[in-house]
Order: sequence, then structure tokens, then C-alpha cells
Amino acid sequence: MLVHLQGPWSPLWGRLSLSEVPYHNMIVVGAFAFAIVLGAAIVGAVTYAGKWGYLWREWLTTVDHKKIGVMYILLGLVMLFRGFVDALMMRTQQMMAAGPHAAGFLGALHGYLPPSHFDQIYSAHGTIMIILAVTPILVGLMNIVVPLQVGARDMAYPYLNAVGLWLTAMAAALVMLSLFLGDFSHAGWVGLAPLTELPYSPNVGVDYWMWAIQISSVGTTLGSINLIATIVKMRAPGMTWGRLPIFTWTSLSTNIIALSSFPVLAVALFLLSFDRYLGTHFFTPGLGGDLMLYTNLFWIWGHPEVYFVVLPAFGIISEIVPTFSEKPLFGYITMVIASMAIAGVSWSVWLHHFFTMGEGPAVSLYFSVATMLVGIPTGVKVFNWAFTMYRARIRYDVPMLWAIGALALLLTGGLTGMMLAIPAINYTVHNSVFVVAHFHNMFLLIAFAAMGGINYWWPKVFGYKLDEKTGRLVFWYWVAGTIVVFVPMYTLGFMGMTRRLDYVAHPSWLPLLQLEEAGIALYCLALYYQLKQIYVSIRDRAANRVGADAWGTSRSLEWMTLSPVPFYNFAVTPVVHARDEWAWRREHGYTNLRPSRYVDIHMPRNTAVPLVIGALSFALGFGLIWRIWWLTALSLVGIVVAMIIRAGDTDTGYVIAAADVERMEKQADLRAQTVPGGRTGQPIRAVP
Amino acid sequence: MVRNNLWRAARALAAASVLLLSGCVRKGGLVLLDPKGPIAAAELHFTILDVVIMLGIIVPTAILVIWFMWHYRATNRKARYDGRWDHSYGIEVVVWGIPILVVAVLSYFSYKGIFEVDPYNPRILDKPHVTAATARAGAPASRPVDVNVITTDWQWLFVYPKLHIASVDKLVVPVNTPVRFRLTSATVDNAFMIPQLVGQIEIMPGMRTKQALLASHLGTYRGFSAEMSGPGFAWMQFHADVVSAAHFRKWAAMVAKSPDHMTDGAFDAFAQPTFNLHEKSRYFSQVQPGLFRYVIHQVHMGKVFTTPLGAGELMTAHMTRVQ
Amino acid sequence: MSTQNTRTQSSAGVALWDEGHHGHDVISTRTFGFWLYMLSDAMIFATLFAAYAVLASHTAGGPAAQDIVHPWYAFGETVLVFSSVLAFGFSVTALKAASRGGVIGWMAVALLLGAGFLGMEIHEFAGLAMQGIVPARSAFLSSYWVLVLTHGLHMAFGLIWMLVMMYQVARYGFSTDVVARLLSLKYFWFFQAVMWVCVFTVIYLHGAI
Amino acid sequence: MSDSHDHENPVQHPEVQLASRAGYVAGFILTLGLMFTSLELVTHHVWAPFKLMVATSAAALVAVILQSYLLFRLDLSKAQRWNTFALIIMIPLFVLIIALTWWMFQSLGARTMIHGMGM
Repeated sequence: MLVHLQGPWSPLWGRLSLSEVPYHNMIVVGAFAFAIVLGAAIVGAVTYAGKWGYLWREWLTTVDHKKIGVMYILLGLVMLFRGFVDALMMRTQQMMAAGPHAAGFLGALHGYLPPSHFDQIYSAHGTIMIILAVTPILVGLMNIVVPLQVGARDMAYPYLNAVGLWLTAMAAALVMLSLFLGDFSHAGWVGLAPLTELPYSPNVGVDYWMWAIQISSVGTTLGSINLIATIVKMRAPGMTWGRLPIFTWTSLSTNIIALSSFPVLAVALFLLSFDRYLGTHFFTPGLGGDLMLYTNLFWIWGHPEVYFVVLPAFGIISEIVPTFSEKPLFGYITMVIASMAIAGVSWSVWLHHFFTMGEGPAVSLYFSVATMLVGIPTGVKVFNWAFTMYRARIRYDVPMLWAIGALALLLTGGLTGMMLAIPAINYTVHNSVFVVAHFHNMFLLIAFAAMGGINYWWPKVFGYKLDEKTGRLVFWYWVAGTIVVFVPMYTLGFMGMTRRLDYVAHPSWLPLLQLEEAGIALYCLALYYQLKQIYVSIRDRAANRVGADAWGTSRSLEWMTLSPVPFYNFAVTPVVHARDEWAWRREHGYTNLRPSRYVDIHMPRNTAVPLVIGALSFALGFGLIWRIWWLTALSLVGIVVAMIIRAGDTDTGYVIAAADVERMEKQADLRAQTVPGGRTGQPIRAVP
Repeated sequence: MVRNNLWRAARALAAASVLLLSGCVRKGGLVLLDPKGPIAAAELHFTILDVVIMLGIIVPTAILVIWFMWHYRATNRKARYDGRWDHSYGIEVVVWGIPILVVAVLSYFSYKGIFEVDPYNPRILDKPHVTAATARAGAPASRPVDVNVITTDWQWLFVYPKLHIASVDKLVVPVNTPVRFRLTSATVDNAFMIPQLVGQIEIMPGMRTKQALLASHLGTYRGFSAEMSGPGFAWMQFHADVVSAAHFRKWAAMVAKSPDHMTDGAFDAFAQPTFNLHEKSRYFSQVQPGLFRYVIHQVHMGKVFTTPLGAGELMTAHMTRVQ
Repeated sequence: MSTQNTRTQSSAGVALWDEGHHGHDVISTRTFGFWLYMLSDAMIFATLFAAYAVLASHTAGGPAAQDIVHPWYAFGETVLVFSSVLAFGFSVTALKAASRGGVIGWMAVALLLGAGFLGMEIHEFAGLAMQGIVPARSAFLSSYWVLVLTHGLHMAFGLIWMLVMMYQVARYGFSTDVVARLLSLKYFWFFQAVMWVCVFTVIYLHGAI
Repeated sequence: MSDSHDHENPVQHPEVQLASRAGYVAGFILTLGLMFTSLELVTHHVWAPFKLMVATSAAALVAVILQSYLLFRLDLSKAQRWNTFALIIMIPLFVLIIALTWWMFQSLGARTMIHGMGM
């Protein structure tokens, strides 16, 4: 049944051997040394501080949606850094390898990366940025904010939530491991069939890519079930559909997309793995396989995935703009309809990713028009944000800057997106760096919104604001980097530069490539200030403490509980009366956050099972990648056994007595007294 | 006339604005704005049309947003504040209406474009101004030049089936003559593109796609694969020479004298993974009839040209081993 | 900003906090989540059916559907799936009557019938493998094997789950957790009948036309 | 989490009480009957292939609808409302991916596959 492999295989070690460690590659050795030093530093620091117990109890085994959200975001930021380093390496290679006379270093013909290494880097860059950076950051934000916005104690399934996190984390770990053991896919983050088939990708790279995505997408699917159920079933009394905050609405639409589209990706990758492991013929060109079927299935997921990440970004902008405009969002109902419409139409557009296939005019026309239809609700959103600012009192705090930056990116991305939706134009720029610039434009929109979201909700989670001054520097350097990298990239697209080139045949492109590299330097400065912002903010946290309503003009439910949010979210579940409940209460003077009496709270108990399941899935992925069948079988059985054991656990929750809640709330109250406006949720700054 | 002038002005404006962005770029670098054939020109036409229409909505929106941002800043005490205003039927109708209108217009142009540059049957080639130019050149559309394109890892083989010749990484076509391509791959996906002449079409193993082009200016143009196909992908470049009819006949006669023949067996040797650095051309004569079908058939039967382990890391070593 | 006069809820007569403690319905929250999972699972089948629709005619000179499907044999499998689902339905009606013995007994019947189905399926595919009609032969066979056996895998998973639930009912009785799981398993098992209708029609009936 | 049903008997939950012996039996008989009819039609080649295709597909559709109603008891009652709603949202997606994929590959195949070459 199993396929014939190039290279050795043994029953005990599978394809694994010492020669799979790329110790001859100086770049990898450098990265390895860096990872070892960093890892040792972290382990040392935790040991020195004696925090292992704390880490285990409070974080690794937690089922608290806020902590899980924070870990998701942390994971996303770490992977964002990794993806950024990949981008830096690619830009440098293209700059160094322009023209037939470009010098070669480190065994490369031109530049410093041989083709396979370069190909792995861009494949890893795409996979990481989309699946392991942007997605976790947004899932993290949804995790933190949605239960608070609907007035729930936690997610509908706190245990499942932790499982989702650890699956995603282990997928990231697999991708990182591929740096030091074996290689990563060279066939792009999309995985072009039949390039991903065994004859054309004989190494383990594609397997790493495949199983990492597979594991993380199980995590994302579980997360989407959880968020939908939370929104449908866990709303506080009075939180009707017409009062749901827009971010929650976009979370709902986005998770409907995830729920329905990730299975398609799973199937596409499973069929590919059958081809690679069992010699089936789904996507092979021979014996009846259809390679475009892979592309088709991949993009059935792939395009909804684009909206999966963009909708929460729209939601974040829709939260930030009203807060800093001191006004309700313009056209709430329209906004809801637009979000749902985007989710719906996202299911009819996937073919625009391969318009050049020769599928025929009728098919092209259908998908072209469907693609452009998405522009309608998106355009409506832009107008609604604009009219939210009409007759407003706009303050340009850091989150607002990010939101406006995202708006600007949406306008340019919309322009180029509409170009790509027209086949006649698409034929000329498909697979060129123009497309790369377009979707980076859109992903930067998402990143801008996410940065805005992190700045916006940071005080809610940690109880103090991020530093304004460095925050602005981060924003402006990021903006500058974006312009300097992507304007030349759009231009290069019109010069006929294809994507994924490790050797650039045309020296005339060099000046623009150098300009892009300069843009990367600006991003490096943004990164520096980002780290500085976090450092400064933590250092000066006492001075930046905030009350319940950190921005003074916030509108939704999450600003009605303490900052930082206690682990039980709300001492007593709030009753909702209006669309923007907190704005409503502020207007009517109900800003006292003290309930008349406290009640018992049921909470889920922490558990190590999700971490164990995560670790076992890592082993499962590892076994599959290296074709170590005993490990694969053992970890699979282990996962099922862990699930059964967990199902037999009857002690999964506990009760906090009303008296204890009251005691904790009173303590928090005393602490909050020191903060301007603290406990009562009074605005902490005077509004002109 | 007015429409034409407006059109030309818009086109110049668009070209100038993009050129401004790349002031340091050598002249002629923006190949997509410099079409040398009716198909590429049509594609540019739709690009400019789309950009102009989209800018017509994006620029006013941007100005509106910027004005709101400036006027309604919190520190501007003169601006009117209405903290409850969140709805207006009139505005909502407009904000839905404008995008719907724009999308409707663009959909119409998309529909037109799809047929005008359809790779299988580009209607632009039937337009009077194009057929007239073709007729002047003495090459009626009914007698186009046929080229069969076969990609391997990582080379281009251009087969002229009627002439029984083939060339590697060099495409030569006569000016003002329709050229009909049939394309397939012996290994993985590629995409055929000559930016100044014609947009992309996918080349898929086991399948046959079509493309058509007509070059209206003499010259050498750059062609390449636009779809990642493995470690040798960046070197999958070729020259497309557009020459006079007489020159084309001379070239074909020259190639027909090549001592290298292209049989089915020779193809299997040729198709072994090869990095063809810097577009070195080779010629084959006496190409076996039905080579194109042979390649497709072999792929259907499960033939693969396996990429050796480590081909990408040890590129130079791999090249010396093959050559 | 009228933040100075912070009225309390009692003086204003507006209920601001839900001290009455209306908890959420744990069972329906759990089954709703499982239902969402089922829909996601249905998408897996939809994708496999889409792949089958594309590849069904790609036999590469090997056996086609007409050559390998046996509609009457498959109808036997249909009877087993449907009656297993019926037995599970009786198990749920026994749950309604709070009868532990009824739940476990009918579930055992469902389990046996499901195992019978799996037996028939294994027999069918072992026979195909014996004749060299393996997934590596052609794209059609690849998608045939994968689509039918994905359903089979679901059935096998359901049988393991039934074993676990029989133990849990015996051990813990009808606790909230157990009842929620029984209801989820009910969805899962019934869903296999729905999917079998599609598999039977598309693969075995259309294949025989 | 907070559980208002801790003090209630979980067996009294509305979703348990949905179970109906008559419904299950009816579902069993009707769907099995439909499948049997389809089988008879096909094995006796009663009609032309296309007509048979349509008839059996219709029978399967009816069977699935019957199962949704008689087994899953999907309706707009308070207990089942969200399940029904979630399914209704998903149905167009099932149809879309199968139908569009099939249509696209019909078109692609007609334009890229050379006939008589074993595909």
C-alpha cells in the first residue's frame, strides 16, 4: 500500500537520520544557536524567578478565555516575528541576486540562498503569516473580547478552547522544528499540485507543511464552534441580536466561514497526503488524477479564509471608530447585513485565484461578477465608518490611528482587488508581485486593525494602557515601511516581475528592490519601537492604570467590568438594555458597577488534558512527517484515550461562593480607588 | 473623437502617474503599460478603464474621510457634535447605491474583456483594425502559425508542428500574423506569459490549454513562466523574437538544418530536470509528428520526471551531473 | 457625561444586574456545539462528493463504477445502517423513560448492527483489494475508496463512542454530562444514516446505472 | 459553568423529550422504502440513465428531508430552532461547492482534455 520513497527508511526511525540536520547551512546553524540561547534564557529566567508552578497553574493548564486569548496573541506575535524575518531574508536575496552578474555566497549561484532554501522561506512565510500569525492574533482577540461583549462568564466550551490553543501552538512548533530537522515545503503556502506530489517534492518539507496546517486547522475549527455557540447560547439577559456589538457580529460571521470552510481544507490536504503516503491519484497528472482539483479545493477554503481574517478586522475598526468618535456606529443594521453578505458571497469567488487556468468564459464571468459583488458590502462599510466620524468628536489615540491606517489600506487594496477580479486584467498580473502587493495590502489592513485592537483592549486585559508616545512611533514607522515596500512592489508587478523568484533576471528592477529593502529597514524600526512600547508600558504601568472604562468613551459591555478583568468576568451577569449598553448606562447615569448582592459563581476547573492532547498531536504530526509508524499509532491511540479519560472526569467545575466574590470585588474596589474614575467607570480623561 | 481623446488622456495620465512612482526605473521597464500587440493592448485598456472608474469613487471617498477627520477632530470647537446621530435612510441608500452601480458597470466591462482576450478565441483578433493590419502583412487569420509549447523541469520547448522544428527557450514568430499555441507540460504546472504581447495561460501536465497572440511590432520580448515549478523556476525565461515574415522563413530553414533531432526518445532525455541558466537556446530539427500528444499520453500513463533529492540545495552539483 | 449622580438600580427601578442567576442550559449548549461540528463534518462529505463528481469518470483504463459496485450488497448495508439507527432511536426513547437497562440494551443492539455493517464493508473492500482494485490504480478508485471508507471510519468511531457511553451510563447514570453526550451521539449516529443515503445513491446506485 | 439544570432531572430536558418511537419507526420504514424503490428502478433499468439519475437523486433528497424531520426532529420549536437555522445556513454551501466544482470541471475538461486518451 505504501509508496516508494527516495532515500532510506527504517521501521524505528522512519525517514529520520542525522543527515537531516542541516548543520552545513550556516544560516540554519545561526538560527539554531539563537533559538537555543533564547530558549535557555527563558527557561533560566522562569526557573530563577521560581515561576514554573505559576506558569503551570495559571497559564499552561488554564481554561480562562482571556488567558487563552492572550496566549493565542502571544503565539501570533512570535510567529509574526518569524514571518517577518523570512520576509527580510527574501527581500535581501532578491536584492542581492538581481542580474546574471550578481555574486553568490554560501553555496548559492546568486545572492546567498540557493533555490530550495529560498523556496522554503517564502512557503514558510506565507503559511506562518496567514495560518500561524494573523489567524491566532484574531482568534485571540475574539477569544478575549466576545465572551465579555455578550456578558458571558467564559466561552461555551472552555476545555475545547484550550484544546484549540494547544493544537495551534503545536502546529507552530512543527513549523519551527522544520528549520532544524529536515526541510519545509518549497511549493508555496498554497501548495501547488502536482509540485507537492512525492516525485516533485521528495523531501519531508511538504509533509511538515501539510500536517502543520492540518493540526492548526483542527484547532481553528474547534475555536469556531466554540465562538458560535458562545454567541448563540451564552448571551446575557437582554442581549438580543439587535444589540450585539459589531465585533461580535463579525466574529459570528467569520466563524461561520471557518466552520464551513476549514473542513474543505482538511479534505484537500488529506487527499494530498493519501497521494503522498498511499500512492492514490487525486492530484497526480497521471492515472486520472486532476491537479486542478487540488487548487479548486484549496481555494474553496482559501478565499473564505481571506474573509475569515478580514471580517474580525472590520469588526475591530467598527469598535474603535465609534469609541474615539464619541458616537454610535453609523448604520448598525447595514453593517450587520454587510458582514453577513461578505461571509455569504465569499463562498462563490474562489476561482478568481486561478482565472488563468482556461476554464472558459462562462465560468470566468460567474466568478468575476461574484468577486466584485464582495466590493459592495465592503464599500458600504467604508462609508459607514466615514459617516460615524460625521458630527463626531474624534480623538486620535493610538488605536484610532491604526483604524484609520487600516481604512486607507482598504481603499487601495479595494482598488487593486477590483482589478484582479476582472479576468482581462488578471491575465496580466496574476502570479506577479502585483498580486503579492495586493494581498499584503489587505493583510496589512488586517494587521493594522489587529494592532489597533491590541492597543484598544490591552488596558482591559492588563489594567494599564500601552505607552502613547512609542505607540505613535510604531504606527508611523509601520506606515512608512508599508509605503516604501509596497508601492515599488506594485510597480514591479507592472514591470512583469513574477512572484517567488530567487534569482531576478533583470538588473533594471534592482533600484526598486533596493527601495523595498529600505522599507524593510523601516519595519525593523517599527519592530524596535514595538518592543520598546511594551517594555515602557510594563515599566510605567503604575502611572498608566485605568478604570473599568479605559478610554472614557467606550460603548460596549466589556468596559463594564474591572480592568484587568477578573477571572469570572462579571461578578454578576449584567442585564442589557440597549445596543451600546455601557454608553446607554453612562447617558442614564447608571455608572455604578456594584450589584445589590453577590451570588455564587460556577467556574470551569483548570485541566492539563488540552496540553497533553496538544503534545500528542505534535507527536502524531512528527510521526507522520517522518513516517515513524509506531509513533503515529501510539500518539493517535493516546489522543483517543485522553479524550475518553477526560469524558470520564466528573469533576470539571467548581463554585465560588457569593461571599468570596464579594470579598474579591471589594479588594479590587480598593485597588481601583487609586485610579482616576476607577471603580465607577467614570471617564478617566476630560473630553473637550 | 472626443471620447477617443479623453481616452488617450486618461491613459497618458495613468501611465504618467505610475511612471512617477518609479522615476528611477529605466525607460520601458513598465512592460504592462507598453503593449506590442492587440491582446496586450486590450488587457491594458481594461486595466486603465477599471482604475479610472475605481478612482472615481475612491478619491471622493478618501477626500470625504479626510475632511471628516480634520473637521470633526475633538479639538475643533466650531464643528457641530451630534452624539446620537447614527442613521439616515437617504445616506444608506446612497452608500449601497454607489457600490452597486460601480460593480454593475465593472461587471459589464469584465464580461466584454473576458471575450475580447479569451485565450482560446480572442475576439479582439477579429476586430476590423486588427484584421486589416494582418491583411496588410499578407497573413490572413485563417492561416496562423501553430506553435506547440511543452514545458519540462525547467525548460521551454517550442515545437512548430507544420515545420517539424523545435527550439528551446526561444520563441520566434512573424510579425502581424496570428499565432496559435497549444500548451502542455511534461511535469508540473507552469504558466506562459509574454507581458508585452499576451497575458498568462496555465500550462498543465496531462492537459492541453490554448493561447493566441498577435505581435504588431518587431522586437525581442521577454517571456517566462509565471507559475512556481520547483528550484529551476526562476530560470524559466525565454526570448520571444518578433521578426518579419522573410526573416521567419530564414530562421525556420536554419533550424531545420540542426543536427539534433527530436524524437519521443530524445524528448525523454531532454525532459530530465535541467537548470537552463541565462536562456541558452538550442534547436531541433525533424521533430517527430505527434510529439505533443505523446507527451500528454505519457503523463496520463503515469510518467514522471522525478526531482532528485537535494536538487535545489546543490544546484551547481546537480547541473554538472546532468550535463 | 452625567457621571456624578450614580444612581443605584433600586432607586431607578431598572434591573442592571441579573442577580436572579439565570444560568445557561448546559445540555442544549453542548448539543448545539456538537450539531455545529456535525455540519462541519457534513462539509467534509460535501467536499468528498465534489471530488468524486470530478473524478468518477477518470478511470484511466481501469475498472469503472459499473464494474465494481453491487447495489444489492450495498442495500444489505443500507438495511444494517438504518436498523442500527432505529435501535439507537429506541435507546433514546428508553432514555426518555429514564431506563438505564433500555438505553444500554438498545445501544448494544445498535452497536451489533453497526458492527455488522462494518463487517460487510470490510468484506467488500477486502474483496476489491484481492482483485487488485486498489486506490492506487486510478483516480476514480482513489475517490471511491476514500469516500466510502470515510463513512466507514465514522461508523467505527461511533461504535467506540457507544462502548464508552454504555460504560458511562452504567457507571454514572443519567447525569447532565452523560445525557448531553448521549444526545450528541444520537446526532452523530443519525447523521451516519443521512450520509449513507447519499453514499448509497451516488456511489452504488448511480454507479450501477 | 452555571447550570440551572443541576437541580433538575437531565432526562426531563426538552431535547431528550423530543425522542419519538413512532417517528423513528416511520423514518426507518419510509427511508428504507425509498432506497429500495431506487434500487429496484436502477437494477431493472426502468428508464434511461439520465432519468434514473434524476429519480434516484430525488428519492435520496426526500429521504434526507424525512430523516431531518423524523429522526433529527428539526423544526422551528424553541429547542431545535438554532439547529435548524444552522443547517439552513449550511445547505447553500454544500450545494455551492459541489455544483460549482462540477460545473467548473465540466467546462475545464471540455477545453483541456484531449478525447480518446484514456481520461
